[in-house]
Amino acid sequence: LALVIALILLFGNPLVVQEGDGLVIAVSAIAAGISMIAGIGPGVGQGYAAGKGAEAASMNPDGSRPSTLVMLLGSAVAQTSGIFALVISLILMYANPLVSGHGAAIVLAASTLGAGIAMIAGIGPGIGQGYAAGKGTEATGKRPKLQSGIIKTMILGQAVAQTTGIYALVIALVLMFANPLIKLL
Amino acid sequence: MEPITGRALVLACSAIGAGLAMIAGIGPGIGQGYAAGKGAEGVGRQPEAQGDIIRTMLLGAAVAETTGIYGLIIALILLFANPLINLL
Amino acid sequence: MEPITGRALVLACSAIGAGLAMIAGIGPGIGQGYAAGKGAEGVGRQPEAQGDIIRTMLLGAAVAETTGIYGLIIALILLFANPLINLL
Amino acid sequence: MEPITGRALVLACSAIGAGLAMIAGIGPGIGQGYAAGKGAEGVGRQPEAQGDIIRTMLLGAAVAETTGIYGLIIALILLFANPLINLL
Amino acid sequence: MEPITGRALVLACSAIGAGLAMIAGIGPGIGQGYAAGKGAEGVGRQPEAQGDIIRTMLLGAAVAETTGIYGLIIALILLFANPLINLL
Amino acid sequence: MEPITGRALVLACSAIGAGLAMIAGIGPGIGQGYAAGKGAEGVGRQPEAQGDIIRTMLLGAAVAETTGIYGLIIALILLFANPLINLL
Amino acid sequence: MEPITGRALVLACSAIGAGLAMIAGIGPGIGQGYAAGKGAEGVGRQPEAQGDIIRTMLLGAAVAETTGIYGLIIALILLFANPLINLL
Amino acid sequence: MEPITGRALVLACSAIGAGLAMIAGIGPGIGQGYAAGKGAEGVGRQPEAQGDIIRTMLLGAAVAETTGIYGLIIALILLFANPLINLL
Amino acid sequence: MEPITGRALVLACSAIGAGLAMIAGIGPGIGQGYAAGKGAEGVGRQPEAQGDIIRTMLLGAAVAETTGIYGLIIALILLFANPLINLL
Amino acid sequence: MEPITGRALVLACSAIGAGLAMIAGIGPGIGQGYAAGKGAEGVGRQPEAQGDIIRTMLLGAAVAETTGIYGLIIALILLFANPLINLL
Ligand code: NA
Ligand code: NA
Ligand code: NA
Ligand code: NA
Ligand code: NA
Ligand code: NA
Ligand code: NA
Ligand code: NA
Ligand code: NA
Ligand code: NA
Repeated sequence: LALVIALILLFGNPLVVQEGDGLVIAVSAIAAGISMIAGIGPGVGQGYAAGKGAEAASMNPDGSRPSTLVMLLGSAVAQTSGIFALVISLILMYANPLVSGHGAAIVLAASTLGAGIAMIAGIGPGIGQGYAAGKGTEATGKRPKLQSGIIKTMILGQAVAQTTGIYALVIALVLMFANPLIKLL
Repeated sequence: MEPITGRALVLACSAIGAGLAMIAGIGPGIGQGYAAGKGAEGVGRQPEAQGDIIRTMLLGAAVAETTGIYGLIIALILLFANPLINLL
Repeated sequence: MEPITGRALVLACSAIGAGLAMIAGIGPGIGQGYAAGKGAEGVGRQPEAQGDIIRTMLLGAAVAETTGIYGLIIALILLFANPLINLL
Repeated sequence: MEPITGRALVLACSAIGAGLAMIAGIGPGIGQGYAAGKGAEGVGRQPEAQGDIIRTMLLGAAVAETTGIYGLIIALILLFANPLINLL
Repeated sequence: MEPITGRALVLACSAIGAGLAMIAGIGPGIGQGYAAGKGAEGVGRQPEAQGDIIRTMLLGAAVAETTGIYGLIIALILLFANPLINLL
Repeated sequence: MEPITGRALVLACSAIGAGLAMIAGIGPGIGQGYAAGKGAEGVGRQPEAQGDIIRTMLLGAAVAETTGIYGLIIALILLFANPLINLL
Repeated sequence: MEPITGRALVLACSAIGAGLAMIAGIGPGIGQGYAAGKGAEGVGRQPEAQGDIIRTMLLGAAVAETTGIYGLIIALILLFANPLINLL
Repeated sequence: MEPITGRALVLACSAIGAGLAMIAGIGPGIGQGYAAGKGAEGVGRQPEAQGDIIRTMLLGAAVAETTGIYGLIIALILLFANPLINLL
Repeated sequence: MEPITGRALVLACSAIGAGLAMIAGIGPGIGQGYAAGKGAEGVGRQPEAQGDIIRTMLLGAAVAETTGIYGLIIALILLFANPLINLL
Repeated sequence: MEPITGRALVLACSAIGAGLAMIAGIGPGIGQGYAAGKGAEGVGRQPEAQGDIIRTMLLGAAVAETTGIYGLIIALILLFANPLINLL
């Protein structure tokens, strides 16, 4: 909210020379930062998986190898939101198509900001998929022989949990590369 | 220096609103991931019930998806069928 | 040069308000996902009670959906039946 | 040329306030979903107590709904019975 | 042409403040939902203690409601008995 | 024509500050709800210890309330005994 | 006509800063509530250890309170002993 | 008529920055409260190990406090030893 | 009198963006702390498996660190190798 | 009359950025507190493994601290070695 207030102050401040590109480029910096907040998700989730991995190693040393494999596999899936966020952030900094875009600077800038905000959704899949990774790890540690069935269920569930992260990515990409709002000006 | 028009302001705030609406996606992501974990755990415990477990997990996950879809729909409306600019 | 009108400001902030209202969807997403996980777990353990488990899960999930629907309704009002612009 | 009036500013911020108030809905969504999960689990374990379990779950969920309703009421007041514009 | 007055700014920010105050409602929603789930679980396990369980659940939920009520009161003060505009 | 004064800005931001302070209430709401759930669970398991359980639950909940009260006090100060406007 | 001075801006932002600082109170509220729940559970299980359990719970809760107090202190400094306006 | 100077803007934003830094306190509050709950539980179960349990709980809580202290230090620097205004 | 240039605005927003990017660090902090707790628990259970437990914990924690590092890298780029100012 | 310069804006936003960066501290606070709780629990159960448990807890907590330190470093850079103002 402080950010919204700061932005209102920036947008509304008559002292600010709103040379078109300047505003868009400036907001790109904020949006690049906001996008990274998605990283909370994989951090929590993968940490959960790590804890379950350590637990599995203590419960059943024989199942340690297959369970650690599931931990790494599940954590790799949980990483996707973090990667999406990083990619959007890098695009915002190095190849933001809105920077040279035609149209009102405020629409371009707000679209940039919206793209960054949308990526925050990635927190969810990151945490959820990490939880699944942890539970998969735990189950495999207990019954290593069932590894393939457990992995299949885990990945299926993780795929379902990914969708809202994909929605957010699509909205962010639309805002940057196929912005319908600019055409309405 | 080009001043901000009312139309531009509405479109700009629609872009931000679309981004905000997507934040709803945190919920289904966490919830469905929990279901996935419980599903994997269940399959490890009762492999013979795998079909039932996965079916229940997917049914529950479909229910949990809805508010994420609501957020997506509001974002799509703001971007592609913005009713606000017709009110200007 | 057309400056920002009051009407435009209200509509612009309505777009942001609509986006904010959707954030409520985080809750049902997490909660229903938890229910989905517990449902899958329960079905794995007591396959004979599958009907009861799923019925209770869906009943509880319907209750948990309400605040997500409230958020959706407020967003739809702000976008399609905005009462604020009539007050200008 | 009609500039932004104080009335417009109050109405614009009311739209944002309404959106913010709906965020309260995250809470009941998570909480009631937890209750749904525990209810489903309980029904699976003690099918004979199904009635008591569901009744307790719904009673507790009703209590958990209140703050979501408070948020909805404040949003509806801001949109449909805004007392602030009378103070201008 | 009536510009934005100080009075309008205070009222506008009061609308946002009221919305923010409602966010407190996330807490009781989650907490009471947890209590509901534990209550339902307990009633399933010890149906004979149903009265005690529900009474304790409701007592605890009443305590958990307070901060949600505080938020509601601050929002109502901002909307209906705004002390700030008397200070202008 | 009365423009926005410094006094008005301080009061406007005080309204927002008051709303923000109330968000602290999320914490006690979740925490006390957890205590309520554990209390209900405990009473179901050891009805004979009901007095001790509820007393401990309420003692702990009282401790958990403090930061919610701090937030309320800061909000009330900002609204009813604002020390900042005396510094202008 | 008195425009907004730098002094007013600093005081206005101090009000927002004070509100933000109170948000820290979410933490102790959740944490101490968890301790309350665990304390109530423990007392129900081992009534003979009630003294030890409550003493440990309160000791731990006191430790958990500190960051909430830090937030309160910063808010009080911003409101009652604002060092920033002396730097203007 | 004294307009807003750069110095005032830096000090105003320092007040907001100080408030934001305190939000870090959510973490230790939750974490240490968890430790308090586990400590109380442990003492109830193994009263003979009370010394060891409390010592471990306090050691771990001290480690968990650090980021709350970092936030406090940054806030105090912003308020009492602001290095930014020397750069103007 | 030198007004604010686009360059200054970009650099100012870069400071905010760098701060926001660091918020990602919440995740690894929570996750790795969970792993630390589970590791400590596991080592207490099977001290003879200490090597495996700690190795798995550290391996998983290294994976969990990555998004925190991403955030740090983005912040460092914004501060020390800002590509955006070259676009002006 | 000295207006707001670009330099002042960069420094002002650096204060906000520093505050935001500290929010990362929520994570280690929660995580390390969890580790403290699990450590205390483990020591109560296996006092003979106290050394190993505490060593593992502290090792894991050290790993969990890093992102909090990253946030602190970025904040200190913004306050004491701000590279952005050299780019003006
Ligand atoms: Na999904
Ligand atoms: Na749903
Ligand atoms: Na509901
Ligand atoms: Na309630
Ligand atoms: Na309360
Ligand atoms: Na407290
Ligand atoms: Na503390
Ligand atoms: Na720490
Ligand atoms: Na990671
Ligand atoms: Na770390």
